[in-house]
Amino acid sequence: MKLVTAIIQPHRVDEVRAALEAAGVKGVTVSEAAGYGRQKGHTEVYRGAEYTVDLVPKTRLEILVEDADAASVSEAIVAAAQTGKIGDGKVWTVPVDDVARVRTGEHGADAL
Amino acid sequence: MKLVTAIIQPHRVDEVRAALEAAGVKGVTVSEAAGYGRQKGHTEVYRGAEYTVDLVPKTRLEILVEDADAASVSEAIVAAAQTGKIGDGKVWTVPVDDVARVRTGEHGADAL
Amino acid sequence: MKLVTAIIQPHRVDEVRAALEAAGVKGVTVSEAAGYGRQKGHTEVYRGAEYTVDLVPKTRLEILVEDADAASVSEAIVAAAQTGKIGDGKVWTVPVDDVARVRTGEHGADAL
Amino acid sequence: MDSPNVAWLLTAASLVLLMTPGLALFYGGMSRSKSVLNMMMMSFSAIGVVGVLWVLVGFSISAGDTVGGWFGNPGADFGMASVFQAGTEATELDGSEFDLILAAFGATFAIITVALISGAVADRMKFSAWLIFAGLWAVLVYSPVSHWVWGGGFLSDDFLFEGMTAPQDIAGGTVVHINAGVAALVLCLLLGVRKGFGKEPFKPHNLPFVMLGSALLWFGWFGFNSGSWWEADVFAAQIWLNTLVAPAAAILAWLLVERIRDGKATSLGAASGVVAGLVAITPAALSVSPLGAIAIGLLAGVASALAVGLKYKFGYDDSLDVVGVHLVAGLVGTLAVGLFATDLNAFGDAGLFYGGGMSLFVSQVIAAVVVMAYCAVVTLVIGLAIKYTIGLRVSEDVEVAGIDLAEHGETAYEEAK
Amino acid sequence: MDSPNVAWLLTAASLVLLMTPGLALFYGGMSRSKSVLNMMMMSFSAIGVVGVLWVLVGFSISAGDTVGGWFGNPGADFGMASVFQAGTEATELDGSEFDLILAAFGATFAIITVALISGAVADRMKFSAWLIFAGLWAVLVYSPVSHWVWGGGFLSDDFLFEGMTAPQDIAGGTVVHINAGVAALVLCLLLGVRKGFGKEPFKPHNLPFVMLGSALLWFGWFGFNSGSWWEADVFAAQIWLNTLVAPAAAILAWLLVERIRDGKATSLGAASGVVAGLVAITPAALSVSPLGAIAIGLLAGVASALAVGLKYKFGYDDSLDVVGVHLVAGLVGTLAVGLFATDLNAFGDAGLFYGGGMSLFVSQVIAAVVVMAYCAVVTLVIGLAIKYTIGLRVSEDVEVAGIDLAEHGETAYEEAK
Amino acid sequence: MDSPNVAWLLTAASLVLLMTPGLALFYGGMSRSKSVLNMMMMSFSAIGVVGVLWVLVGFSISAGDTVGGWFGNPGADFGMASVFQAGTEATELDGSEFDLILAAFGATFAIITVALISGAVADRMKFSAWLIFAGLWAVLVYSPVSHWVWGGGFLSDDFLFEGMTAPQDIAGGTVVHINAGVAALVLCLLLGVRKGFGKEPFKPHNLPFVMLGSALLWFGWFGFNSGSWWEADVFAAQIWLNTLVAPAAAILAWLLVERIRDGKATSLGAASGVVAGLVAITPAALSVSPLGAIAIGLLAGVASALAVGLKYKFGYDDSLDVVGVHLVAGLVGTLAVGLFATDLNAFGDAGLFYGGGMSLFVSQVIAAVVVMAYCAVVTLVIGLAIKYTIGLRVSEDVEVAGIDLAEHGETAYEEAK
Ligand SMILES: Nc1ncnc2c1ncn2[C@@H]1O[C@H](COP(=O)(O)OP(=O)(O)O)[C@@H](O)[C@H]1O
Ligand SMILES: Nc1ncnc2c1ncn2[C@@H]1O[C@H](COP(=O)(O)OP(=O)(O)O)[C@@H](O)[C@H]1O
Ligand SMILES: Nc1ncnc2c1ncn2[C@@H]1O[C@H](COP(=O)(O)OP(=O)(O)O)[C@@H](O)[C@H]1O
Repeated sequence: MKLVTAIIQPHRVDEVRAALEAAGVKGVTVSEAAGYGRQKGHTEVYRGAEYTVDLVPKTRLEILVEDADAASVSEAIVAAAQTGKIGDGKVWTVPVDDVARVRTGEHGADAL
Repeated sequence: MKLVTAIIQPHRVDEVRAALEAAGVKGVTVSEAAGYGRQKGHTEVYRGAEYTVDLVPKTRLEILVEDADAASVSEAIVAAAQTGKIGDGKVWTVPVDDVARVRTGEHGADAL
Repeated sequence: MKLVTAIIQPHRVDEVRAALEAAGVKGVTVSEAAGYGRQKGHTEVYRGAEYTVDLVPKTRLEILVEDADAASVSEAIVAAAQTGKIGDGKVWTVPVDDVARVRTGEHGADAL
Repeated sequence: MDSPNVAWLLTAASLVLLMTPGLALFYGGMSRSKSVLNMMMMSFSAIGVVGVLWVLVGFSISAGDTVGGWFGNPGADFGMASVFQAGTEATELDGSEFDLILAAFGATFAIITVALISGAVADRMKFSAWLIFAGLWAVLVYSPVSHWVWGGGFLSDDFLFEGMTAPQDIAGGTVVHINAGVAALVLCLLLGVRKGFGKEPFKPHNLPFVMLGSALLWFGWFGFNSGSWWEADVFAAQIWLNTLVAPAAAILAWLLVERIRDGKATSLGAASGVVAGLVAITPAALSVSPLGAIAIGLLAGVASALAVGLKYKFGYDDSLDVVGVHLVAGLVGTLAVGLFATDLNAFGDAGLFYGGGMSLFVSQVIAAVVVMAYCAVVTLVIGLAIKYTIGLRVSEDVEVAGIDLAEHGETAYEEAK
Repeated sequence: MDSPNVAWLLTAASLVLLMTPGLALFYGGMSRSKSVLNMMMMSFSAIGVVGVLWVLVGFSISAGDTVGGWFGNPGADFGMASVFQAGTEATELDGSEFDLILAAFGATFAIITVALISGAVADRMKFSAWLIFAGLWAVLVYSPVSHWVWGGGFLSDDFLFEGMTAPQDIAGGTVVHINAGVAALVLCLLLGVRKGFGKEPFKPHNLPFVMLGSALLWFGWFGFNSGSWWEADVFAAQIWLNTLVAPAAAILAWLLVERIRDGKATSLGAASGVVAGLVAITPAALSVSPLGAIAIGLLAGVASALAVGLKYKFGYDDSLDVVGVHLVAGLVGTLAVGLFATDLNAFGDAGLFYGGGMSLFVSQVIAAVVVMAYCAVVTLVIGLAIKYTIGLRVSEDVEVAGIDLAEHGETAYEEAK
Repeated sequence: MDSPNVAWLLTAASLVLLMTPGLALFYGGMSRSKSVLNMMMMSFSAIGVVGVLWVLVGFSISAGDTVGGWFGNPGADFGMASVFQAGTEATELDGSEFDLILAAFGATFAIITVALISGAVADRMKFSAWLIFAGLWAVLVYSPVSHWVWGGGFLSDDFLFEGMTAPQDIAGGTVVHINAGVAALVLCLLLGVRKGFGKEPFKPHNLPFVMLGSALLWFGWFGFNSGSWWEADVFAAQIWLNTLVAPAAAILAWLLVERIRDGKATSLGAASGVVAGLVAITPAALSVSPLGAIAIGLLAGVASALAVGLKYKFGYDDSLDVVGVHLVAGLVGTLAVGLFATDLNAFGDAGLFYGGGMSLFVSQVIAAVVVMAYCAVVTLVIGLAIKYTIGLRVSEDVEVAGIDLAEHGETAYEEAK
């Protein structure tokens, strides 16, 4: 099994979720993050002095998938999250040894 | 080494922590998350119009363990977090190449 | 490719970021976490009764790097985040199958 | 003016000034966290812009010698010079004092009326456009309309109502609430809907702020309504009591509508009920008995609770329900005077249910319609003028990222570090 | 009533009304973030329910012609019809006016007393059960007890204290605080403890709200205490000064207890000290000197700071310490009058330390005990009646997930999006 | 004192007391979330410490029989015993009443002045050191200086200004704002800068709190300024109006400076503008016309908006800009009286622009300089004494982890669980 992790623009979450549903993914875990990268942050002025805020808010999605689906799920996310502007984010895939569903104790593909 | 990640119901954190301690785990990293899945969210009414909130709050636990402990730690979490209701969450295990302890720079099992 | 994850003290973020830039890392994803471990939390008194708060706030950094850079990036983080006090945190490295840049759809090292 | 009345009016004026920051909190809590500052700034800047303009010309337009009933001569008391001089030169308590505290009191009404409008334009109006709008509207709409109703102008019995039953509006159902409600409707139509309108709920980011804001409004409203009688006597007490029980009843009514329609009674509903009840009792507080006030509160609570959903049906983005609450409950209150005004009423004429026949009701309708018509036309002209010069609206990018950062360079909340 | 007194009472009544939303914030900040709205809604709905009921029958039960000293005839002034008519028909300032502003003032006391109780039932009481409880308790407990103490009823020198030293209670140590504190204790015993009680700290989710809430309470309390004298004169000034220094001293006392016992002086302690000091000076403010007020503040601060821990010992879940603060400090203040009342006292009788002997103290004890007994019994009956019909408590699932979502369909805070 | 004036002063004193919690919110919102409670606790504890000390000796030092013009005899009215006795024994309205309400009113001024200082020492002062500082400063600096200006002491025309034009300071430009501003400067120099000063922005963690805090300050300030005239008459009305329009103008001025210099007009700027305008009009409100008030508001807004940046240049960590706002705007207002005081002025002498020549201006300068010098010296002595005994500052570890947890054992906000 694989774990696909995506860091995307917060305002693309709904589009990505829709794409994942279309791709047959049944569950997703979502969390807040922030990133540095090519995308520049913004400057704020406080009491006449300027400061740069370079952490940009992002959303992290984590999706457990069967090996065979990893590539297509990853592509689906890229397609749905893309705006073409710097800062659109990253999607990466990591190998997973095992997955368990807490409710039932099932393992492997059944646990997804 | 392995990284065991668990997505559980927020109100089961204390039970899981106790189980981990019993299993000899010395450290855990905890963060907030939210999930979609089989579990349905709730509907909210705002100004007479209904909206579905389908992200359900979850807690993420990350535990670095030696290879040999991965399965038992994972089972301990499942046992402690289980309520039997939909939405209890997932536990997965990922291979880890290397771990370092920041304070000392130690590597490998010594760093846990 | 590798994913280097670091759990560090929140007030060392700026130092670590500087070290990563020096090491040629171009992007980082940051999120909030909290940890249990050897480091003790603090006690709070509420209405005359004492409670222990043992979750300590931490910051998580995630950095995707080429295989060859994993060790040096990990060392750079350890060096920059170290204060020598208990609770400085952990850095671990996980193998990554694939990375994509959302903006362009590029894969692999180009996507970093 | 007598010293006890001055004592009360100093208090009342302070209370009314507090309403505008209270409104800022009420509206700010209802906004999303990325636009709360801009929302609050529309109220704070209204205090700045309208406060200064009131001293310069607003007071004179509102209370100066009438120019054919249409407006007071703006030059008559530029900078409040004569009211100030007359007041401070008086060596003993006489009529001149009256003017200075009342002139000050009037400023707070002008300010809050302008600020009320801002709820309809959340998240998307240029701050510069707002500042200009606020100033022009205060001078061209609020000041003349207050002259008509309270300055012996067009809507007094010297002019339109000569020989008719004079309309009753103790504290500004027409001048303040109907006026602001109509302006809100026109302005949000000119601005267009927000990205996501009707799809996303745009839920309040901080409901305790909304509740606290509604409480500060209520607290201030006692000064607003009871202060409008200018004397600390039994009629002020009557107004006070009605200003307590009408919103109390409106809370219950709003929660009941929600309970029946949606299954749950919400805190947003309670806070909105407070405001709807306050708006409705504003014109009526001196005209009705406590039981009449309860009836008006119940009517307003039901009417506004139902009305706030209309924007989704008709597609105007009255973001924080200025139309649904201020226009609707303002009309409910203004018209209800024609029904519930008692024969013990300090104004004189009773309403339909107290044996006064239809004539008061008809006058109330006429006053409401005149104000609505004038306000709609002039607001439209001001809004269009701004739209086609500097523009009314920020870009979509700014709207998505949050107007606070783009227009004010700030974010409302800073995480722990 | 004289115009200056009306001026002050209009203000005082406004101040007291603000106390209930202030309390909502004080209690709301102490709640967890998943139940803050429900907590605030208990206060807001108390304004709705009790405000309307006061006009209908509460005022009449409290101030109407006495029925054997037990309560005023509820039909005597249903809907406040006669007090309204008498007031508005008066053409000059006379006694009738007195009634209308005081009738209005009284409503705000009934409201806050009911709202105070809600702190004991945080996180777990059905909203529908609360609404019914609030209405019944206001009519069956608050209104008669206020009749006994302030309406010339059972606890006046026409009845129980005939021929004895009359108890002194300027602003409601018995009627408001002891009364609410006992009701809180009974109700939380009926409800049972929250899941996790004694194990989890249930810490306040927003301490700045708690502090701001305590400040709004203090601000309003000046109207509560000084307004209860009904005249704007030197005695009102005395009350005002005592209402300043008793809580000031109580802050210091509470912080000192914490410093000694726990090592740290907390902001929750400071805010709680404010309220404890205010509660204790409520019955005493007209009876004691500023130095007496400081002494009472210190006593109340120490007593309540120690008392809030008792719930863990005895196992009653008085969630936000209504018993520890209102009942305990209410008793401290009520009894302290018997000790510290000076011989310059407008009521007449001095306390033990000022040469008045024990008789005033004894009367204070009797008044407190009578109110406690009546309140305990009637609250128990009301509570049991609700428990065995619609039920008092939400399910455990709702408690864990948060009562705001289940009962009101809302969450207090919305993250940035 | 007449009953109407008592009615107004009861209100005014309540309003001024509210200013201190308002300030707590204003400052608390500007702090980081890990130190908001400590910041608010400095204000709350000031109420406790100074409130009690005022009753014990402060009032007597301020208003007691003068000892050579330097201070009132602290034993003259220890515990306010005689003012209390004189007041309550009076059977009719006479001068004695006057004293009790004014003595109470005075307490609120002492409290807020001390609390103002705390903004300069955010995040790093030991709480115990603050408590001691607050008490000593109230007794050794505030009380004597208020005696000089308002108690017929050194800065009255019985002493320094004998035969000269008396300085005009209706509500405390010198006693309150210049005094607090200088103390803030001295104390923050003694404490040293915070870790990260000049590198990190230390941004406000909750700007809605800052705005609400500024609004509560403004609301309370009406009592502060208008109450200082002691009578509810036309001059109180004049003060009220000026207290409205000066801050209104200052908001506009501050926003304009920001717009020009930084490109964006901020909410922090608007809230700061409110305070700067209020500070500047404090000494001037009875001396100037509404147009004069607008001018002073504009000047203060510009001056303070520019001055808040100076700390980065000169390297003193005036954390929340007490110097930039209170000292600078306090000086602007105090000196502006010498220019803008009209000839209709209740004090008598006109300023330079109204034909009064330079003499009033000179007196204003002298009064300001004397207060600054005395305050600087005595604050330095107090500060050094604490520094070299128990120490002024927490450890760097505490500063980094957050002073709330270390000094109060609390965190302001609790996440949902
Ligand atoms: N090497 C990296 N490791 C982890 N996260 C990264 C890395 N580079 C970028 N990111 C994440 O991706 C986000 C977008 O990256 P950025 O370089 O700004 O734009 P783009 O991916 O469009 O070139 C960053 O905000 C960060 O969260
Ligand atoms: N494929 C998945 N990948 C990542 N997280 C998942 C996945 N499926 C479920 N989850 C997480 O597990 C939680 C519980 O899943 P859900 O399907 O609701 O219940 P259950 O696991 O009991 O069947 C979700 O809220 C989500 O956080
Ligand atoms: N086994 C583990 N798995 C995951 N995270 C861990 C583990 N042990 C420690 N941590 C994280 O590292 C942090 C520091 O660990 P701790 O034991 O307190 O100090 P140190 O690493 O200096 O010995 C913890 O707060 C936790 O977030």
